[in-house]
Amino acid sequence: MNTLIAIIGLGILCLLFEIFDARKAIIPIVVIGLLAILGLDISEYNNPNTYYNNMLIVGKFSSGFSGLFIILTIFLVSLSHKFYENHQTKISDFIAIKIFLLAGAVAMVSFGNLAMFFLGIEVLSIALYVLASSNRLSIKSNEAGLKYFLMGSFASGIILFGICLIYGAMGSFDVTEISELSRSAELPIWFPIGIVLVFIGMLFKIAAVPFHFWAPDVYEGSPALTTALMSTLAKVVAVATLYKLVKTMNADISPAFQLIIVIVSIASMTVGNIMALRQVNVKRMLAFSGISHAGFMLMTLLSISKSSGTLLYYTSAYALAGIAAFSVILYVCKTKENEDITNFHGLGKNNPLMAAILTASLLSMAGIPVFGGFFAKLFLFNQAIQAEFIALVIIAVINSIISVGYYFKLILAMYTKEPNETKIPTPTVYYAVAVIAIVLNIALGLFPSFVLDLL
Amino acid sequence: MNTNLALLLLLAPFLGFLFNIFFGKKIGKTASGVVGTLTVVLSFALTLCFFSKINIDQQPIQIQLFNWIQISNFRVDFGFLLDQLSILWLLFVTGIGSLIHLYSISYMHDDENMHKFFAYLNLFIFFMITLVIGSNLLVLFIGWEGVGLCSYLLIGFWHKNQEYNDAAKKAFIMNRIGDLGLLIGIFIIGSLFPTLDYTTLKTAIASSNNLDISMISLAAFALFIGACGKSAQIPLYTWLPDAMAGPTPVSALIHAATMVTAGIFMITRLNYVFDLAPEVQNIIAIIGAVTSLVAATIALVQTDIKKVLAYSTVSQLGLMFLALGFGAYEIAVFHVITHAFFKACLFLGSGSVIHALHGEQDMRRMGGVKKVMGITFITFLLSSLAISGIPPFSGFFSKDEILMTAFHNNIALWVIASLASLMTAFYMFRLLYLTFFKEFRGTEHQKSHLHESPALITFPLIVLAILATIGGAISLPTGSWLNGYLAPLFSKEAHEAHHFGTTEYTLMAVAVLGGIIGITIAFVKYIKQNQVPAEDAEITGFAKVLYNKYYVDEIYDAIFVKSTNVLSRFFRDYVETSLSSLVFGLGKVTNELSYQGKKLQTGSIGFYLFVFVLGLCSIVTYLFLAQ
Amino acid sequence: MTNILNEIGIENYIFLSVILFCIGVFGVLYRRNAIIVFMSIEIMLNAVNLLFVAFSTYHQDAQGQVFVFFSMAVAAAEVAVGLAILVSIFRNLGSIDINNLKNLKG
Amino acid sequence: MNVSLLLIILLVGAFATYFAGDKLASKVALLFSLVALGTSIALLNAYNVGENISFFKYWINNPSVSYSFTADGLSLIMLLLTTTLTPLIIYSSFGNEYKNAKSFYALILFMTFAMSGTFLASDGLLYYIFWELALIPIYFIALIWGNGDTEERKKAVVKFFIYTLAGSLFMLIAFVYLYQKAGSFLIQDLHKVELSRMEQFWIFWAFFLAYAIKIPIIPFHTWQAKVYQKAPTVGTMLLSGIMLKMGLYSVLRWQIPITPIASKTYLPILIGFGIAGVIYGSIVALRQKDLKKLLAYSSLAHVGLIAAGCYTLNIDGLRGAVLQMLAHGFVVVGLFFAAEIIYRRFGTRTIADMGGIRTQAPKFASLFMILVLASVALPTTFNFVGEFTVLYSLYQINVWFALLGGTTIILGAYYMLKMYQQVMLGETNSKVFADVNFHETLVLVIIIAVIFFFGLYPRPINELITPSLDQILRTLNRIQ
Amino acid sequence: MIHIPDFAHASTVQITFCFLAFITVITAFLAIFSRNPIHSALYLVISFFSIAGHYLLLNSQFLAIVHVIVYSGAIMILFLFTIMLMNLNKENEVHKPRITRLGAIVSFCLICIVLILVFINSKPIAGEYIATGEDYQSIKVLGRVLLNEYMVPFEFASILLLTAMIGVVLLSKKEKTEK
Repeated sequence: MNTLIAIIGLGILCLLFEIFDARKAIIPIVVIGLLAILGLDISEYNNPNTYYNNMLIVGKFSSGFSGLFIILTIFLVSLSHKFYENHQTKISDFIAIKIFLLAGAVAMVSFGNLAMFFLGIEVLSIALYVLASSNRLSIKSNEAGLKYFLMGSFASGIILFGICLIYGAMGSFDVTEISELSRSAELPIWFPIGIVLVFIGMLFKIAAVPFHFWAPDVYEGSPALTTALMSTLAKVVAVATLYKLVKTMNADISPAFQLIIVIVSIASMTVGNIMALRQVNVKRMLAFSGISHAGFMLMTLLSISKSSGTLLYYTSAYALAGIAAFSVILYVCKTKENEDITNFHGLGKNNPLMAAILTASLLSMAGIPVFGGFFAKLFLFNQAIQAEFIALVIIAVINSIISVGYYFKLILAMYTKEPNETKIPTPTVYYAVAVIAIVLNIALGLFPSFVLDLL
Repeated sequence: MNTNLALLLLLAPFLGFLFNIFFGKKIGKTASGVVGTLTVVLSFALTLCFFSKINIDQQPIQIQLFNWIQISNFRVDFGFLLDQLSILWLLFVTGIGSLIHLYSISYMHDDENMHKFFAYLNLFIFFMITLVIGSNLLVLFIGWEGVGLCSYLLIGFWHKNQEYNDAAKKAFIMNRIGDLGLLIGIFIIGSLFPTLDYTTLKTAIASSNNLDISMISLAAFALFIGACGKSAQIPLYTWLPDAMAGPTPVSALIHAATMVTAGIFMITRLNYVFDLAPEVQNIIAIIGAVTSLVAATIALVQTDIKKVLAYSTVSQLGLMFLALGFGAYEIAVFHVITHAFFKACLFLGSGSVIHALHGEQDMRRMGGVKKVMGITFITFLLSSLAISGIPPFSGFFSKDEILMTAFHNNIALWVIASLASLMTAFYMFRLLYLTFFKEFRGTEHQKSHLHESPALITFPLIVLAILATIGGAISLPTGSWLNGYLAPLFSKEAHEAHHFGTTEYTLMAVAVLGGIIGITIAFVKYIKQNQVPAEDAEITGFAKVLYNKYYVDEIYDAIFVKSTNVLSRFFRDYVETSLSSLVFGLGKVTNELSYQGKKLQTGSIGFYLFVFVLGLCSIVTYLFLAQ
Repeated sequence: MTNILNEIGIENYIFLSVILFCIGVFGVLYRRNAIIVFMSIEIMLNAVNLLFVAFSTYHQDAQGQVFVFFSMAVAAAEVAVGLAILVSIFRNLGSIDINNLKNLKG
Repeated sequence: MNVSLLLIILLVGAFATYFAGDKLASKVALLFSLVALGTSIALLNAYNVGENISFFKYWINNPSVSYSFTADGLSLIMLLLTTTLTPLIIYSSFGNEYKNAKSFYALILFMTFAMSGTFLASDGLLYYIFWELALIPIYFIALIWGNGDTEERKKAVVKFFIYTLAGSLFMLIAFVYLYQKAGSFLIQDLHKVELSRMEQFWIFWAFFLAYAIKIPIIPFHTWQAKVYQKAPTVGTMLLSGIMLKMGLYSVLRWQIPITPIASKTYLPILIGFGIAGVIYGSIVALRQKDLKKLLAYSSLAHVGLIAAGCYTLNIDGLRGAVLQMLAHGFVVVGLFFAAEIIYRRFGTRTIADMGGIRTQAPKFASLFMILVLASVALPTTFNFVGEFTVLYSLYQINVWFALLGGTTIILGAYYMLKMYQQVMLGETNSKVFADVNFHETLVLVIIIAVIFFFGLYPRPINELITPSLDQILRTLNRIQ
Repeated sequence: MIHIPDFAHASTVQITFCFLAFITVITAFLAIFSRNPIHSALYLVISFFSIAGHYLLLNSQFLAIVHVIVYSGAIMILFLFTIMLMNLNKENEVHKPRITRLGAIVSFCLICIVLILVFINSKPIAGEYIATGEDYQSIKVLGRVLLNEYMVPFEFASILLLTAMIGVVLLSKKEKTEK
């Protein structure tokens, strides 16, 4: 609760800075503030509590994920400085929106009432719509914003309909109450339908097949930093929320529902990976890669009672790798019109460190050992096999193999092609964020227990 | 003491090899030749020492060095067994070896790589000694492969000529086919009586009462295949004539006197195994007889002096196998020894002629060298008489015993062997007449340079000719020293000297008569009628088939080499690529899927939402309507 | 005081709401004018709001109606943002036909 | 003193090499590899006097994974192979100039680190991690410093990476499945797991896929020739000399003991695969135009025989396989180095462009000849000891296996001698071929010395590995 | 089961419901089908009014008022302004290609049928609807619930609006060009 309040306070503070014309100080202050909030969040980790008539449930799950979100936001905010160099007048708006987005995210993982859930997801979505179309003069950005907005609102409608049906069945929005009631035998069919509709709406948010079509287009069109945010923070938030929703409201998942999850998971992995193979735009490629990762993350729903640690681990590994990758992409494509793979030619020669970081993050996403991504997949497979979904694991493995194909396409471009142009200087902040993110990722790999046992 | 001596005996040539490899070039040609020769002479001297020892106490000397290969149920040691057989073999290996080394000092003097030649020869002697004195089959195998290697190196000694290299390769590979058989034999023996050691094996066989005869027969057959490879028997004989590409001393040493007899040595060594497998023995006898006849017929029309001798070697080896097949090991050994003498002498003699003619090997370009090369001619004549089985030369005794044994066992084989003997006499004297008699048919240049070879060459010739003449004395029909000497080796009482009756004398007469007939025909044809073999193109009819060695090489080439190559090309061009494209194909298919899939991503919001709705409907339908 | 649903039946509200919702979906799919698409989304949200109120009556519970306020707030916010995006597109393209927005694909 | 020290040395070495800069990199790498060699010898000593050299530390709680390194005779001998070959390989590269040398040598040391880890790890997951880690450096080595057309090289190397990764991921599934059964990744616990026939079969084939691709066993070998051809020689040496052995070692260490029933059931099929590899590899090698590709196929043939030996499941087969692994490791490194020596002078790997070298470089010719002979397993060479033992073990299964496997004796001689003839013999080459220099001679002489020493006296190795192999067989036969 | 209102014996409430429902659905359809955006907007306003009628029917007067104010008063005006701003009050919209329209109709039918079937398949609510008689939808009660229990979401909704506001400003504000 305190975390949420502090985040909102920070957001408003940020807006105030604009008024007092202290733009230069915004980013440092926000980063420091977020670090402080991270500390606050950690302090809440061991004090599970509920606030305001069960509106917010703060516990290990919520503070664990909130911590991850805050860390990701710190990275994203740090990157903002350079990215919005030419939009100095708007920087406070950008930062404030991001912080409110974080607030929405935190609300989503700590909701105790569907109202909080719905408002959280809307804050997140609206912030994203804005950010996606924030490059106002670019037609692509506009298109991305509109596509995301239209489809996102559509999905919101579905979610809302689902919530309504749940309310119709239960007469309450409180998840604990719903969870208790859901154990009683006599339930109107509205409840499962409601759950399914909310589920589908969330599948849209995490971009799972067949609700994934928006992701590549939006990722490609949005400004790169927004893409970074979407593919890391937003995706992670959506998955965590979906997990929490399914976990808190529907203790035992029926076999039919499991089958749906399995099919969606398989479809996401396969479609995501196969489609990524022939992409030229790196952001678009990472969008498809994100779709496939969504499929992987959905696997946690199959052993829902004990996979929260795994999910946190997977999302952390994925998001950190994503941050590292995107900081390199931001660096490389700063002066370019697009993010095509040709821009990466010869990066291994021009800037070996950045190339190495991008390689490492791609390897992590591909699930090569020592990087966090490998352990994430391992734990995931472990639990899926424990829940006796071996076929799913085999398909997941085949998909991992396919994914190597396109991750390596990028690596190959960096190391085997001749550079197109001379070296461009790297802003320190990109270096710093990329290095810290990838170091954290490797640290995750070396000490998996640290995160895994949090939840 | 024995150990050290035996080690010295073994290692002396090896040290010679090392010395010549590392310092041979520096110390000069003659010096390296002398070093090489001396080391072998040293071995010979030590062999004599052991020979005298074993003659006194009759006890085989066993030496264990160290554990070599460990197998689950037995282990193989480096060890030596110096018994009658091995010492006998050592005697003529090192003896003839010394002579040929001596010969080579002069013969190879013009070659820039003479030190290497001696190094290889020394290495050969080393491996041959290893082969002979090894105490078990695996040490024998070291020598067995080692001599094959040296044979390879020496055949391809003039490595700039790819044809010679081909011959060398062919020899090595054909030998290896045999080696595989030998290995299989070793495996069978090793697993049946968990040992490879000769002595242990012998006691194991003797003490065992329920032997798996079929497996033993298989082992014997496999070992025989090995012997076929090394001793150039059908079907693995074709390498030997080609091996004549090497320098002549090599042909004399390796491809006539020593290495090719390794098969006979091995079979004799394991006589107790072969005695248990009579069917295999029959096969050996038949193969031996057929080989001797086939090789003899080919030799009839060859024009290359060394090729004739090579086929003659194959033919003689066939006779030895014939004897082995009848279990007459000591007779085979006897023929090995006499053959070593006269064939080495013949080769060296031919080498002397070739040397005089600056490398000319075609008999059609020779003739009449008798006049200038007296010593060579006489030694050659004596050896030819020996090989033709004319009494009292050594060949008469050994060959006669073989024929006699054959007659007693199988008339048909006797007929074949006799025919082969007759032909032997013919082609040897054809060779003699064409080379030494009549007028010289070579170029003027060659004629002007004709000369008798130097003493270093003629001395070994003389020694060998003497041995070829009197060598029969070691096993006279009336009282055989050799049989007595070798008796401890054989389990059953060695074939007693045949009771000499009318049959025996008749047979002897027939054999001698055959020899004389052969010589006479040759005389009529090449002296009286003064024929000279036709040029290659003019050879027709059956002679052409013979001249082309029954086209065996071509057949082998077509069946094995060509097909392997075709297969290889097929594998390389089709199987490899298709396997590869199978793997790539998976990638291609996925890529194609990706390409097609991209079309789905139309960019149209309507379509995206349409799929969204479809997805929603199907999930809801599945969950709530289909249940 | 009786529950008004006794006369109408909650099912009828559900059906009405579903039909209205589906009309909204249909509108989103059918039209290419972005403004009308927005309106369709509003129809969808209103369908849900209607159902909320019906359920609120069904349960005799105020929470459903409270939720409608939130939903309205969300709708308002969405419309504001959506229209802002739309205006920005209109400035760039001079049209709000969503069929023209196919630059991003493949 | 325990085995983790060695791993630390290698890892530190990799970093030190990177930071030493391009000029010093090769020397620093050599230094560290020699230190590693020294350490492994010291470890061997410690092991022989009965000291406990294993290392154990908990790592991840759930799933339970630990840093567990144990070294028995088998691991130690593989470790020695790795640490002996690495300095040789590094030293052999002294004649070449590599751009960005610091990364190159650092990657070599890192790869050695990963491979050593694979040989030492006794926790399934840890083993898997090292197994995969070894793949990354070789990928970059082959990709960046390789030769030939970039596009083709890329294709080959990526195929190799994806292919091997694909195989090993199935192994990962098997491990995870086993973990569910055993509750631990530790090898001793995995050995105790009672698996049904069906489970064993699945796990067996999952392992097999990983190993068959890595070793490689036909028909999973398609990556091999191209990668060997395209990789820089150092990479080829690492791949063929050590990395292949990872697969074979793993068969012995992991696959067979964990799935005894399946191993026994599939024994003939697997030996058949191995022997098919022998014959197929030999025949394909006959008509190769590229020297490195030819050697690659010869390697395929040899490794097929070793694999067949591993799958005989008798002590001779296992022992022979290990001996042959070591022997092949040395010989193949020597042969590839010989190819590199020719390449340095002629700038070609095409056999047709060679020939007539022997007259110009007698020393090289002799050394190369000895390597060729060792490769065809002439008695007294190390290879013979291994090959004989393996063939004998095959004979114990079936005489036909021995016969067909034995064709390697014939075919091996055929293609190797043919290669030697075409490369070295014939009319003197018009191009100048300088004889081997000191560095090159030293590398080859060391290899040859090892080959002959253990060819004549393999006993120390035998004594070292036999207890471990016996242990493996005991585990294998725990269920009759 | 769906029960068709028996118009012969229908109560006023039922008739009102049917009438309002009819208006709502028809105007919604018209809003979508009419080619002129202004007409659409106006139809939609009618539709919203009829929904407000439903609210009144359900006796939630406050909500009905708020609904009218927010939707008809604010949102639809916003729409109309935008339409005017963009000068879109022309019937110039080209129809989507036939296949798209077909797709739209298919998916409409599909989702309609599926959802309705699902609800039809469900077992009907048995028995009387509860009527506690308590006040649950007066302004007083709503205010209490909103500001006590739902205080946090209420506050959070302000964040939502704030975000939207900043966002809209961000999107429409002209940048001061530096220097």
